[in-house]
Amino acid sequence: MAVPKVWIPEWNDWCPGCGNFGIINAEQQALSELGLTPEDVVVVSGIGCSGKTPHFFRLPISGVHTLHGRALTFATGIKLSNPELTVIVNAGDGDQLGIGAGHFVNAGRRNVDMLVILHDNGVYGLTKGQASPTLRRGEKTKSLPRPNINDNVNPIALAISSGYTFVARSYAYDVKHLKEMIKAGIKHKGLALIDVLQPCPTYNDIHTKEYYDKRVYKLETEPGWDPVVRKPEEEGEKMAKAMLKSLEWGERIPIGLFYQNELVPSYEERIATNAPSYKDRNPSKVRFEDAGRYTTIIDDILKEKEI
Amino acid sequence: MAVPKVWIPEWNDWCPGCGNFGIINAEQQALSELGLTPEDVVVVSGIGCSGKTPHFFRLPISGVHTLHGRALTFATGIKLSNPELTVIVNAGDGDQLGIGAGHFVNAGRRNVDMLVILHDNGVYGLTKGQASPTLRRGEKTKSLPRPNINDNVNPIALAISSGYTFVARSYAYDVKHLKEMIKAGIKHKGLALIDVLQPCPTYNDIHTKEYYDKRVYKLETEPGWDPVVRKPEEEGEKMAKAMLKSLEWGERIPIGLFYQNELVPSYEERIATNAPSYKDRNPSKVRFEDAGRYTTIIDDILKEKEI
Amino acid sequence: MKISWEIGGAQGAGVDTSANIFGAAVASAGYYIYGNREYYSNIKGRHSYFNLTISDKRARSISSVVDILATFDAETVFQHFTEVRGVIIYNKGVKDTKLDRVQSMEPEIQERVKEFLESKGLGTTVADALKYVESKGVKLIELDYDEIVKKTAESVGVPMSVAERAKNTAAIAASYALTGLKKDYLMDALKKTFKQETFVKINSIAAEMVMAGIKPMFQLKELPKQGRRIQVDGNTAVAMGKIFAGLSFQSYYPITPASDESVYIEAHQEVMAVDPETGDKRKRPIVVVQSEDELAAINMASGAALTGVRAATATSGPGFSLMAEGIGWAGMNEVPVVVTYYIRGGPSTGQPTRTSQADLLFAMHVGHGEFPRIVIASSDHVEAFQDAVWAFNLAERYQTPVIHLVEKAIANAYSIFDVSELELDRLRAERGKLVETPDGEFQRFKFTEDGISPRVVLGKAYVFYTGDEHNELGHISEDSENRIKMYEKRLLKLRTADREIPEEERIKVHGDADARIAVITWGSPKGAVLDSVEQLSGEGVKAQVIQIRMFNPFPKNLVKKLLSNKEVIIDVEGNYEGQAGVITKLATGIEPTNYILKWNGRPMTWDEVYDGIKLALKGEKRVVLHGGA
Amino acid sequence: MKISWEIGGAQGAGVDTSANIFGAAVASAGYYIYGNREYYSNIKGRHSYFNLTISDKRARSISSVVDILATFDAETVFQHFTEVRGVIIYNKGVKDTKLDRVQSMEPEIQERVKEFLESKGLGTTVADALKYVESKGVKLIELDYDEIVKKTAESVGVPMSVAERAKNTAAIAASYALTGLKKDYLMDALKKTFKQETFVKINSIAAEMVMAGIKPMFQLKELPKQGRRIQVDGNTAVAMGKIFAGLSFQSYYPITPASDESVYIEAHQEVMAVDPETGDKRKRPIVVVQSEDELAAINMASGAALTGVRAATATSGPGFSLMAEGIGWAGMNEVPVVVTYYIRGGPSTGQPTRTSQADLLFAMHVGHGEFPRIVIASSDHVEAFQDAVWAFNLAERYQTPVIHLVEKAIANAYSIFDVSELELDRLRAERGKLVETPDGEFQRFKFTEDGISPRVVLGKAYVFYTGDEHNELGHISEDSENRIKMYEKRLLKLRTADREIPEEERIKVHGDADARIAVITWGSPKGAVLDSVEQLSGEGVKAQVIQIRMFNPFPKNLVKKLLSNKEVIIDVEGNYEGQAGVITKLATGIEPTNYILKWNGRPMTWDEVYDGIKLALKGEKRVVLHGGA
Ligand SMILES: Cc1ncc(C[n+]2csc(CCOP(=O)(O)OP(=O)(O)O)c2C)c(N)n1
Ligand SMILES: Cc1ncc(C[n+]2csc(CCOP(=O)(O)OP(=O)(O)O)c2C)c(N)n1
Ligand code: SF4
Ligand code: SF4
Ligand SMILES: [Mg+2]
Ligand SMILES: [Mg+2]
Repeated sequence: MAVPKVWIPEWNDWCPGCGNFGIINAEQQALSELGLTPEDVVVVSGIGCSGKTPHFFRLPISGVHTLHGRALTFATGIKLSNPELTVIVNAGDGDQLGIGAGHFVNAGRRNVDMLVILHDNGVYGLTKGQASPTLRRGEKTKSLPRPNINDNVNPIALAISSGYTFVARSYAYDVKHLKEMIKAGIKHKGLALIDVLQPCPTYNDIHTKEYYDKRVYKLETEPGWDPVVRKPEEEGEKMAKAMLKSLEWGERIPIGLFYQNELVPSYEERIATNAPSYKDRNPSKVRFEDAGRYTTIIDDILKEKEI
Repeated sequence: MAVPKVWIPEWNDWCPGCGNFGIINAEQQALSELGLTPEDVVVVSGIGCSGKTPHFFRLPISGVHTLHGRALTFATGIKLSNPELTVIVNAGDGDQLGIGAGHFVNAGRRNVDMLVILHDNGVYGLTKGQASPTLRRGEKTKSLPRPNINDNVNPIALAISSGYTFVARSYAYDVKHLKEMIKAGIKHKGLALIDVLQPCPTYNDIHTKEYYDKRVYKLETEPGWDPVVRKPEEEGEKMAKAMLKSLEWGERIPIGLFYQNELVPSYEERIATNAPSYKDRNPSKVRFEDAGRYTTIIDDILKEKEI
Repeated sequence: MKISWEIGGAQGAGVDTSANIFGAAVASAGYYIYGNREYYSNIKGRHSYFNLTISDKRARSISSVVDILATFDAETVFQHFTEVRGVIIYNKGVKDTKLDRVQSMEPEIQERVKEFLESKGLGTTVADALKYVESKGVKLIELDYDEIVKKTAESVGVPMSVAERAKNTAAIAASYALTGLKKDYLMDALKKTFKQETFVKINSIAAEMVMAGIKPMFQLKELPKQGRRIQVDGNTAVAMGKIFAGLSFQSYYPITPASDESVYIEAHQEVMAVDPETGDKRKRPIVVVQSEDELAAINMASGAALTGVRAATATSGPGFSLMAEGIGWAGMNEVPVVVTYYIRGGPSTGQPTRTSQADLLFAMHVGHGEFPRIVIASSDHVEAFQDAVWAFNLAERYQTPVIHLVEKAIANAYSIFDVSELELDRLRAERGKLVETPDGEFQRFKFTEDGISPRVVLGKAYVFYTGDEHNELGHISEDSENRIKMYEKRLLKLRTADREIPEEERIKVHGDADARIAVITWGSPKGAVLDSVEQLSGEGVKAQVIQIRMFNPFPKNLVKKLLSNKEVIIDVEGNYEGQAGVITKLATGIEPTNYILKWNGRPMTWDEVYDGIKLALKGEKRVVLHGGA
Repeated sequence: MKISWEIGGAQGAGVDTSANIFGAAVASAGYYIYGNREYYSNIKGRHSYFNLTISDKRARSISSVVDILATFDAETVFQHFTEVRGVIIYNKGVKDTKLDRVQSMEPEIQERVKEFLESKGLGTTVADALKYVESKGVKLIELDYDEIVKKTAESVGVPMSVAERAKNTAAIAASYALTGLKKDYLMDALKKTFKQETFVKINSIAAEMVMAGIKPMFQLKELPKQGRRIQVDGNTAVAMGKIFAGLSFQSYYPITPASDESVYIEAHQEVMAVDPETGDKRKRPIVVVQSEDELAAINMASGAALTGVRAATATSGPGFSLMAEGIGWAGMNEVPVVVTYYIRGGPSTGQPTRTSQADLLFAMHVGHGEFPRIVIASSDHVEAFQDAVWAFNLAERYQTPVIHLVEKAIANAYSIFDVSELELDRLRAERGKLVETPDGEFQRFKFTEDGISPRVVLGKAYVFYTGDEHNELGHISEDSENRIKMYEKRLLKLRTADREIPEEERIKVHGDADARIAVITWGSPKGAVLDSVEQLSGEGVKAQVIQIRMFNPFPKNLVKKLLSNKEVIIDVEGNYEGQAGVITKLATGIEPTNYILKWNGRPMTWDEVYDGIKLALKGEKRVVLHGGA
């Protein structure tokens, strides 16, 4: 693909100090280090501060800024029609776990080979700081008239119980860790989730940089932590361990890989079982017409209905 | 309330042998045994074979047959506006875990005092037997042209990770067990889920009565099984245990109570914290007008904006 | 020559299979058929029936009057006896069944039948209903279903439960015997359907047994067939059209009466095609995703369309309502995506298995904000196929969502027609301003004279999409001047389409150009309208029929021209508001003078339209049709 | 007497607070104000501004021409300098800032400003822009914000960072000094806003410092105030109306510009009310639920409404699209539920923080199938309050969803008006056919002459609801005759409403009845239209203004009568298609002769409407307005 003559990134209008800067930086570094040619990358996003991510890329990628809660569904359509693309979803916690929770759960059932980055800031940033589904009950961030009366959703446990095959957590201000997680998530075959703790200095005055800096620790430093399923029998036990671990939240907050299972076939592989031609024919590259004439041979199908 | 002069139940048009008969019978017995006056009961349902449940009641209750996937949302509005009502939701697995998964998850965050009965038949009954979200990958029920390519969702694990405070499973053909579970679910303070294994003899030729009869066993018979959270510290561990247990599926399928936690305040209690008048004033019984005149004293509010 | 045949019984008792066997037999003898299927939103036990028109010419509607009624049960007799003018075939065993014992019948209907019978001074058993029709000259054929099953079972040597379905065959065989056609066709049809030897045997024996005792009522002759004929329902016709036109991605969430289309495609997930590069025949895949809901379905399809594949979804009212936001995104991002919208009875869950034309205005306005929504509507199975192809071309050419309306009355009805009618050779792919090899920076939303920008697919250039208002590059822009231009650009495409698409293609005109009467219609009523107008023409009443195929952009000049010299303009459609009439009025300033409307969920029959037109001509402004059980 | 004041700066830099302080000061002096807020869909950094009209009479629109422009930054100068005819207050520190260094400015806008300045032979710094306006007679007031902050900090003895906001106060103080009003009002306003002593001190000192050096440009006198006045924006007006009218349940999902209404209600979750039984004052609760999405929001509200409470939800375009299915269920089940629909720029995400009137037709047709959707639209803050009350009455009386349209231009604008305008004493609750003590079997959907059935709430009788077509008891019915009647019954309610609601209440007519010119409008443009017509009237051009308040059922007879003697009919609205014009044409057969339309996301100013009407009278068929940065 010809590189645009002028590639001027858009002006980034996130608030100064926003955790999103850490995320986009890590994401760009990860892509560069993986040596992915940007034309093969599509960043799909939802609506919210996080939803603007693709517009703010400094690498020349393609971006699809979709609807609130629906990023996963667009991404699925894109990936399945052109499996050669690297598809990354960037979306907020309101986006994915509130309005988009139904897609979040059901995407797990398919295990399409994509990476989902959850911008977990505890608030609805772009609509001025209402509680998001990851804010805990009783917490009162800046814009709330009263402490939050909803319980939070645990993205790690939810992803695991929904069938995600790579489930990790990282932290926006640990760009190096996040970058490595993103690389691992992209390389993972199947649906990967990274729950990124993302301070929102404007509205979330509880889960700040200071708050996380002193709590976050790396799972990899935990002796004996091995979240990778290597045999089918290990699945249940590793899932349960990951879930139990995901309940740890307080003085210590674990980041890193909670669960990975590449034994589960990806959706693309499952399609190919039913339609073997899918293996070597990328739908987006099949030519269904030749100088205007349709190439489909409809005869077999007509024959079934012949009377 | 005056009992209708003529109470003629609708003709029940479920297929002969349908597991739904077991569910409606258990539900009616539970209501009778609890001595609930039917006028206080509202059965809210989704769309599907299961959605017809309220219409087929032989007890005089009220029924709200809502939209596909949305039963929980209507039920929430009803319960919060008139907390004196006993609200029961009957809806299918497609309804609650497919199109309604977002509400299913987010209802857990609120813990409204209601009982949710999941008609878990593995298929989309009323639309002629497509795979529902509880059908496992590789299973090919009668209407499927090919084996199911989606993984299943685990309703028990999903409910627990979403915050349900009473999570149980029962079996449509064990009416007695189911009835007891329903009674316990109604008595539970907070949001209760019963995942009911419901054979669909018409479309699900895998999970039949024969299939379940020989696999189902009762958790209560398991030595040491104690799913009730009695102290806050127990929460994480009991959750994790329940989740691990919920992964058991095969030669043995557990039914019974997986998890219960009444330490979590109900949504009604949380509202009352913010608006203490909610405790003793049922919104549906407050009179906002008196012979046409509004009773609201708007002065304080106007004063805030006075210039 | 037309014969109207009807068969009914409980859902799940084999009505469809029976109708198919009978239809196949008659069709093999060279006849055309149009068949409509009615059923409850229920899996087993409620009343369902099939209504066929058999004709030596292409059939396109059903009739209110039935020549042969084949019944499986008491309910079918009660629901349909008043429609019959020829023969009723019934089971001896139900003669004494009382109306109030038929629990599957809804109380309202029971009540009405009861009143009717009582008003005739009759009791309320099946026998009473039969007595009534007999007095009107209808012939009765009594069969003893149990006896037939028993005898069949004995003669094949199987338990009675295995021979159960011989009942159905008995009803078909009796019907078939009445046609006068030679029995081979029926026997062949039974063979094809039952494949397994024992079953073929059971059913053939039952058929022979019954036919032996029945004298033909009609003298149908075998007709010569030229070329290939197919029998398809609307769901299949659309699916075939999509597959032919290169569909590579279909997402759907199950819903009646749309999902059968997707299930069909699922069963044909690979199709043979010529590879233009090599000239070889190779299989190509079609990705079909059963999504978690309709929000996902439309958005997955849009996502797929961005990669350049032909992508579509199919749904019905409740699902379409959920797609409103997604269709808006596609409009804003100029995505060529096709939504096949099967209209069923609304509002809300409504009557899920019944037909309707009440969603037209909603389809025209779906989604907040202003953007071009192209709306087309098919009126028969041939059009359903062709319009599925057309929809993709329009979507790609104008880079906007296309809504293809197909009613339940087409989806679940079928017709037999010659393959040549599809005009496969005439159908061409139009991909609009698709750029294969973009060069440098790509302005996906470039301002152009016709509002249509060059399009590139994901993976071939760096492109941006956003539901926010955007600049030519696809980045968010709140600038007020860009807003004015970009907004106008999108809507300009509709004007371009209006200029480019010949108005002659957007309507079909039938009948007499000089007539002083015009009939406006669209969708499924067309067949009934044409048949009624043909009948009226024979009686000296001439009318011109204007069938609207595209509602947006509306062919206003041509319709205006056609209507301007008419004295009577009758709008015939399946809704309450006269929605096509509303659109016509708005576009042309000319309002229908009369309306023939129907919203009871049953398709229009040609004879009720015929009666309706006569009433309209007598001055009735608004004729409401009630036909159909 | 009218003064137009504008203030601008980066989002998050205190523009709103500053505008409020200034407004409060001027209002305390007895002036009326109308203020409009513009901002990007962004939290910090993008350009936002407030535009106020100060008047001795009730103000109802803003102007394109600005008397005083107070700027915080370079961007505000670049974005607004061409609008100013009086004074520009600016920061010395930005004089040398070059246009291309203002990164927060969108490239399209930069480009345009650059072209403009270059076309005048100027450079592209702030100083160049100022030079241009100076040449046009505009006065410049230069303030050294940094110096002011420094001095203030020193004099109060705080670090400079604490005194940062003194900049803002400087801009306000300079503006205020120009009005000629006595300084006490400003000082009071500063006190009220900053509460904490140090901050009051900082800001008062900065204000004094700046005011000392500025001579008044206007000679505003203190005006006598009678009765109580309030200042409310549209979100608050609707919230207050709902609370007054007995709202007990509000569900919402955050969305601009709707959520502020719900947040306000959340902050007032208990209100004082008289208990009719005891006569005591007691608090009553309002349940507010922030739901997981808009599907949940509408359905929770419908559920709540079934228990008899007054229930509502509020949303904007994307959320409303998601409510389509739920609104249909409410229509089918005759649920009195209110949806406040804040219209913002569409389609899709569109321009989330900009105004629009493009969703009218969608609101009229939302949801598949035919059912009565009552649609009303407010044109100012007083109506927003009253219509919130009206909406509940209509919903309960006709037992159907009511859609209340309020545009962003009303939601985020505010006005100051006398409390007496609300006519609180006149407002009455109508609960329609609500049965308090039902007796025996209850037919919730009983057929009646007017289509309206007696209604009972859940918990008081055994009642059934279903989205399926149903019989009078609320049980599913597929009977074709019941279908015809029940369907008609629901739509009959719309005809009943049309008969019962005086057409005079469904429109407001302003201006000259004998005029040959009519102006049709609705919603937020009304103020600008009235102001422009008033101006024209002074110039001898008379026009009658027809403001539509209810679109469904449409007051067709009255509108037709009013329009029938007009020669020129100008449709003024904020969309591309002229949607109210479309509805008017359809209902009355009369089509506007001219259109003044705007879809750039900015509210109409009175002077651009004035110019537009003049152009229309000169024969321009379609005037497109461009005003607003
Ligand atoms: C259907 C719909 N409802 C509501 C909105 C309004 N909205 C815009 S952003 C947003 C929330 C953003 O929160 P989150 O997803 O957490 O993203 P963040 O801004 O925190 O990154 C909402 C509710 C919308 N755009 N669409
Ligand atoms: C929005 C919407 N989409 C689709 C449908 C069609 N539909 C009716 S029932 C049903 C599935 C029912 O499956 P499930 O929820 O499992 O209930 P069951 O019939 O198995 O009890 C569907 C998809 C609908 N009514 N509404
Ligand atoms: S509001 Fe919060 S999440 Fe949004 S840009 Fe600002 S800091 Fe980041
Ligand atoms: S289809 Fe299955 S779930 Fe539905 S009624 Fe029949 S047996 Fe029951
Ligand atoms: Mg967030
Ligand atoms: Mg099911």
